Amino acid sequence: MSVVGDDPWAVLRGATRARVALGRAGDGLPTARELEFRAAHAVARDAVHMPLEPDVVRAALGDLDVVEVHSAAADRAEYLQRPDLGRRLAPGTELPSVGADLGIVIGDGLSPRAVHEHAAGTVTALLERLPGWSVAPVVLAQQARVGLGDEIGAALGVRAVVVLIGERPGLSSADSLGIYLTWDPRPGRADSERNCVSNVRPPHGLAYGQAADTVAALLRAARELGASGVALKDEGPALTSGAD
Amino acid sequence: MSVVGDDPWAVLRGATRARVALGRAGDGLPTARELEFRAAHAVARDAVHMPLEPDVVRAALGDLDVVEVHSAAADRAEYLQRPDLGRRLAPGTELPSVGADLGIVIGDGLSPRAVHEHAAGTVTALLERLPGWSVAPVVLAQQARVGLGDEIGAALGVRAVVVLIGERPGLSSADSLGIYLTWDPRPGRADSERNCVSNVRPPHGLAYGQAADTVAALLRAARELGASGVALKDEGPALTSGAD
Amino acid sequence: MIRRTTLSGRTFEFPSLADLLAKATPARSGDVLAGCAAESAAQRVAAQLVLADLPLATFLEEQVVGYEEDDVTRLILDTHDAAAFAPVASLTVGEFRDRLLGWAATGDEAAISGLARGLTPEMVAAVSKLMRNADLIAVGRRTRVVTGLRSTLGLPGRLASRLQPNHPTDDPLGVTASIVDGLLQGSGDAVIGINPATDSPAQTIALLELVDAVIRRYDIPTQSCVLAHVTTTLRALERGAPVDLVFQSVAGTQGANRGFGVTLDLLAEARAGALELGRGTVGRNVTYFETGQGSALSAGAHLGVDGRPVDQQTLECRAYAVARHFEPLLVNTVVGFIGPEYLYDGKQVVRAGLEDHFCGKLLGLPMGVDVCYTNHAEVDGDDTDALMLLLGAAGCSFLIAVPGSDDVMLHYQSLSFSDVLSARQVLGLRPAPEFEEWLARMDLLEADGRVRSLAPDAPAARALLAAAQS
Amino acid sequence: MIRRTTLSGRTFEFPSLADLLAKATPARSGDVLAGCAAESAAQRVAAQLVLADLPLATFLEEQVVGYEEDDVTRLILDTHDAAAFAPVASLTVGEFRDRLLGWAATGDEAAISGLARGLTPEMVAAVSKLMRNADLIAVGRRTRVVTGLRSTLGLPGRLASRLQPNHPTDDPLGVTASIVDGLLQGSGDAVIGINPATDSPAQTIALLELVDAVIRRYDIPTQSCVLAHVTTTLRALERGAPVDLVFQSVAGTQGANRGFGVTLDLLAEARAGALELGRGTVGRNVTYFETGQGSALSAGAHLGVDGRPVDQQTLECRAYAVARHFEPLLVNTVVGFIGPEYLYDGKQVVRAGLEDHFCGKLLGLPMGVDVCYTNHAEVDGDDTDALMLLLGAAGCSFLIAVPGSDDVMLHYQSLSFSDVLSARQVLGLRPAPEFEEWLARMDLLEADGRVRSLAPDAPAARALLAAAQS
Ligand code: B12
Ligand code: B12
Repeated sequence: MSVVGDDPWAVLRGATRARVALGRAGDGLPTARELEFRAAHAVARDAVHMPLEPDVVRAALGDLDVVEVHSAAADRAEYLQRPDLGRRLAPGTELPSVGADLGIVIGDGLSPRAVHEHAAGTVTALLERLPGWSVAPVVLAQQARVGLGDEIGAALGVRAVVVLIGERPGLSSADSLGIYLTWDPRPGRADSERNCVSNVRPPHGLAYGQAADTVAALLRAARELGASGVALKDEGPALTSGAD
Repeated sequence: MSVVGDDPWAVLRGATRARVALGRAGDGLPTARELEFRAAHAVARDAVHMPLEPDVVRAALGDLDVVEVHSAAADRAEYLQRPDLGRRLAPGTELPSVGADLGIVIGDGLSPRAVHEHAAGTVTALLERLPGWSVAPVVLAQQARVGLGDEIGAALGVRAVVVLIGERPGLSSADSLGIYLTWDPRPGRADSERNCVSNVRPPHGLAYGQAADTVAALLRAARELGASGVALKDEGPALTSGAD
Repeated sequence: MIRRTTLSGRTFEFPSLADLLAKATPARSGDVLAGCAAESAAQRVAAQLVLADLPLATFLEEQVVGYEEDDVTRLILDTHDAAAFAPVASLTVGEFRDRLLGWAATGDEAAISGLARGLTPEMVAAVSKLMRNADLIAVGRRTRVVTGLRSTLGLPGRLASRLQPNHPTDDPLGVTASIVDGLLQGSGDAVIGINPATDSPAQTIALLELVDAVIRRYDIPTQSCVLAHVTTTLRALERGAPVDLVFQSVAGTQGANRGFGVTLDLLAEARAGALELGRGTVGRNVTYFETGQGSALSAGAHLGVDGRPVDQQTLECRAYAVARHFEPLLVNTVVGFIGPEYLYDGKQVVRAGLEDHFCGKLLGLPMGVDVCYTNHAEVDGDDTDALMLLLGAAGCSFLIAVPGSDDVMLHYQSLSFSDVLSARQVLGLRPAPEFEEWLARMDLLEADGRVRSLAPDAPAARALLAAAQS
Repeated sequence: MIRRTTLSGRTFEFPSLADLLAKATPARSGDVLAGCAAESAAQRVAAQLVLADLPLATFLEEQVVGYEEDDVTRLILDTHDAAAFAPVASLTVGEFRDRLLGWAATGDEAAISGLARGLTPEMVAAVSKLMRNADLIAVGRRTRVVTGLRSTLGLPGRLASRLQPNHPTDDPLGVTASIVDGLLQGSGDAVIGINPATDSPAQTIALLELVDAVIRRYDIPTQSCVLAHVTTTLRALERGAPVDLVFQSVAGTQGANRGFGVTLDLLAEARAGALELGRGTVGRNVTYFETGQGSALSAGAHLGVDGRPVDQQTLECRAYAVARHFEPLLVNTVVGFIGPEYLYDGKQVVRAGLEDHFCGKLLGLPMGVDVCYTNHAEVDGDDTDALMLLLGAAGCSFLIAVPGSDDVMLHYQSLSFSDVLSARQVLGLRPAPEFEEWLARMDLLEADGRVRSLAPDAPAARALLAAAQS
């Protein structure tokens, strides 16, 4: 339900952050809208290249144990060209084999900003919802791809791994966090053997609590099933109640 | 006058090295012709990057005095991006001030191959046609643009400079030599103050003798006029007698 | 079998068919990543020369991905139609290119379009590698593939669009606002297709019902789709949801499809479920597939015979064989979607978009393109403008469009609704016929057929805006 | 005057109008070389934002290249037509873009085309910098400039071509062979234009007579040109040669034109000479100019007010002001001609080609393009295919074509004769009307209007081949 103001287009604009009701110049975008778009593109491109600041994340995580690792991709340029390297740990990386129920990996992915802003809040909300689960030290990974969680999970000896990773930055959404969970993680897992909760990015995307609810429910169901992936569904209700 | 064989298209093919009478596949080029074109493109691109071999040129020049210089462009990549550097001598270059009538510069330009194949022959033919002209040592210049002749000519103290330079390589003409002559050379000369004789490349382009005839005539006329450039015209007859 | 040739004095050898195809492919970052790209321009041309002389029939005898170990290969060979192949059975790949260009020039659409079931993906990939962009366009526009459900797609002189109203939390109001914005700009004739942010069946059903309600309320001759995983759509079907189209991302090897969590059986099952609902009016095509170069490599499932890497464009064509088996209403490549590791810059994206369109159509698919790029690639709006217009000239079936080019959920840039208007205007193209009539009925068209630029209080705008208010 | 704006927290300043224009330009190697390119994407957008808010009239008051020291600036300002400018006089650059797009969408060609004499090159350059490729195309195709001498150029739905039969020694038989090859493929309606290998007046006259004889022998409704330096053409005129068109390369500053050895007076004198011959049948446009981004910088004559570098695209537009003063039949940019130091790769060449076409046309020029590249640039046939088709869609007046794309004298690749056929076919375009009739008369057209692919012993082929035999 929304209120119509002076400008009826405001109905559309108020309902979504998508670029609706831009108007038209002939069959093109009006100059002002076109230039806003270009400005956003410049900013989003920068977001890809902004480095992860581990201290920002550590500070936000409070007194949780944190281990820092690096993927086999040496720098941003290599990371972007060699996704395979982003899925492997740097040679010689050592991780403690702790054998917990759950491992948590925070990876920069394509948007370190998402990690700076949303990783700690999401982890905190998730841990609150998993009483009784033993949890390995949080692994903070640089130049990481989703698949890196498999090697980390196997090294930690955990039954499940949850990877929180910066999704590629969009034009109006440069800070979006994705969560990927994999039961029995080990190198070679296919993406069809994971589940995903995406677009964690309050206030415009998913709230930490909502995301943590879904991930916790999926983890419990995965423990039942002994697997994650396409066979495992988020059987919660639709996210919002609907407008009609 | 040409003889018609079995294939009447041969009339066209025999008359020029241009890619005439290729046939058509629909409105496009037949596959065989299209791939010949791509193969030639690959070869022409290599010709740009082939380095000048000074010894090849020296050997062909026999016992003419040769001085080697380098432009201010350090390597091929810089040369291609910075034509301004190709028009200046590398800092610290020293040249003898000999004060002759004529300076001759051989520069790699965009096709070292043209220089390897045609520079010496052209120089020899030119010198034969200039009895009585005093000539400075030949300057062999790497990573050179046409304008480099101005600084060299001024340093040598010559009344005119002739630059022989590799023209950009074409698809079927990767070895074409251009000749640029400038009366009273000094930095800052405009291209309108030079004359040009191009496409020296026997057997398909100009022969050394033809080119040398024109350059020698232009040099003599420039001496009369006290200038080169647009005011100076090659008033020789048309190159070939014509077919009709 | 080793094949070789000599080019300006150098000998080039190609140890396998897969290697020959890979080396003959225009430059592409994904093939460099896979380690199969040509090492020099000369090697690339040499491979093209060898490929040009290869009989088309070779691809029926020699495989790039093994028959025994890959169900996509089995599908390709087991469903090959020798009668459809007959007109070109004796040609080499190079002669095939010439023949296609000849038919294109004389406008012989029947000759070209009739080949589809006789061609294998590898044949089509091979001939595309010999073609320049203009060739891909000239032949593409003379290849006719018409499909329908509640609108008819692929007719000459038409360019449809998918209205993609994504929202980061699948908020119904937010999604509806984007749908209204798109409809007001004449978008949605191919499909109103939402990528759901979550994987929950309940969410998928809620979205299906939302779009269905909009379509029924305004009586729009189009179809809806929620692009959830096919297993989620199956659950929605079980629960009686209004499913027009079964969607799935597919790839060109069994392994890559496994990575996507799909099998051919699963796709057949879902299609049967949708067909049963009988929701079509003008046709019975009830599937929708997305593909895109690089997905097999991304899943580590890009190796063929003897463990040799297969180039991403050939694998992409194999994905089309999967799609065509299920008689789709829509197929589109998402051409710059993943990132620079597969298609580095605008040049590669433009080339790949034109290849995909040509190859898909020649194989008989109703081919659309998501002309798009991510913010980590070297691509911008000038490149997508170029690809959009070239695809329009190539007779592309539909393009994807999102509000203001900015997908706020998938985080990438696609075309905007107005871009599609601009393509239609510049190239003289029109929307799908049923949808065009609807636009006229809704008073959304000018006398000259252009989509009106409406004031918000125009009756037509008010009518549609009501959907976002209720 | 310093202009500034703030973008995501950073302030950007632009000390001069020239700097603002340069920073607002899409990326280009030549501007990097000149030291005036934007240093970041953010700075570029900031400049575009400032530029969008600048009143168009600013360009009448504030100069990029000084009035006192530059005769091109004087020409621009002294011939500015205030009445033609009136419809847009109150707009900012951004509003001007919107207005143009609006007119383009409604097909109001008169509104757009009527502005030409009221616009200065800097205004046009400025608005082009705010436009995406699709905008340049949408407006370009609605800008009408019709010219004529013995054929009519620039009519809607037409695409002409210059037949460029160059030969490394100007050999008459070689040149004739290329002319015949081009005519047999429907090329030459814009002009049969030879770049002479030598600068000798005798040679120029010989070539003029050669083409004149071919044109008369077959009664071809087209014109010839030998693209010698204008001083050489003047000598040919003096000696009574059959000069249809006076050619000259021109650039955007007095200094660059001096580098080319030309002045405005010289051009006026040559034009008067050609006009006097009265060789036209359908029109009286007797000049032909070539331009291309980078030529001023190459001549070291790219500096404007206070010695600040001016970007190459703005300078290119100023060259159009020179050209239009002489009421040309033909103007073309030679867009990838010089090399990578000015336009680095396919992306830059495509963008520059579309800009040049749009800007030239908006300024009232009969704009064609030499879609081309050199072997030291990062460009290939896929890029030129794209630019060719985009220009066709943009309503380009003519394209340049050489046998098999390979100019054996200028050493670069342009389009081939068959490329132009392919563009016409894909976009439904036709040759100049008088020339089309001639093609029909010569039995060179199929029933559907396509140019026939002839066997050498077809009567039409035999007739034309005779020219290369005699
Ligand atoms: C890129 C992408 C893809 C690419 C992945 C290939 C690649 N190399 O990146 C392609 C096009 C192949 C793809 C396919 C699919 N995707 Co996807 N994808 C994305 C996207 C746009 C960005 C992901 C990202 O930035 N990752 C971060 C980087 C740093 O990680 P990465 O290691 O480089 O990339 C890995 C992940 O992206 C992962 N991945 C991608 N998609 C999916 C989907 C699922 C369910 C899983 C478990 C993993 C996964 O695969 C990549 C390679 O390992 C997201 C949207 C978003 N906002 O995040 C959707 C998204 C993750 N995908 C989604 C879906 C539904 C799919 C499909 C299942 C669609 C379908 N019906 O078939 C398929 C199959 C996925 C699979 N099982 O492999 C949904 C997930 C919804 C959910 N909550 O489950 C998302 C959120 C988009 C959406 N809402 O529709 N996808
Ligand atoms: C590139 C080129 C140009 C470019 C030069 C800018 C640049 N940065 O390169 C542009 C497009 C501006 C140009 C313009 C003209 N050119 Co020019 N150009 C060429 C071309 C295709 C290649 C030259 C080359 O490879 N040089 C080698 C490199 C290594 O040298 P560079 O230092 O990088 O480049 C310099 C020279 O190319 C020189 N230059 C270029 N053209 C001309 C013409 C003359 C007469 C002179 C003296 C110098 C000159 O200018 C460049 C910068 O200093 C040649 C064709 C060929 N086969 O060579 C024709 C060619 C040299 N040009 C020719 C002509 C006629 C002209 C024009 C006079 C045309 C006209 N009617 O206006 C103009 C004006 C020239 C001038 N006075 O400045 C003729 C010369 C005929 C002759 N024997 O005199 C040639 C042979 C082509 C032809 N047959 O038509 N040209």
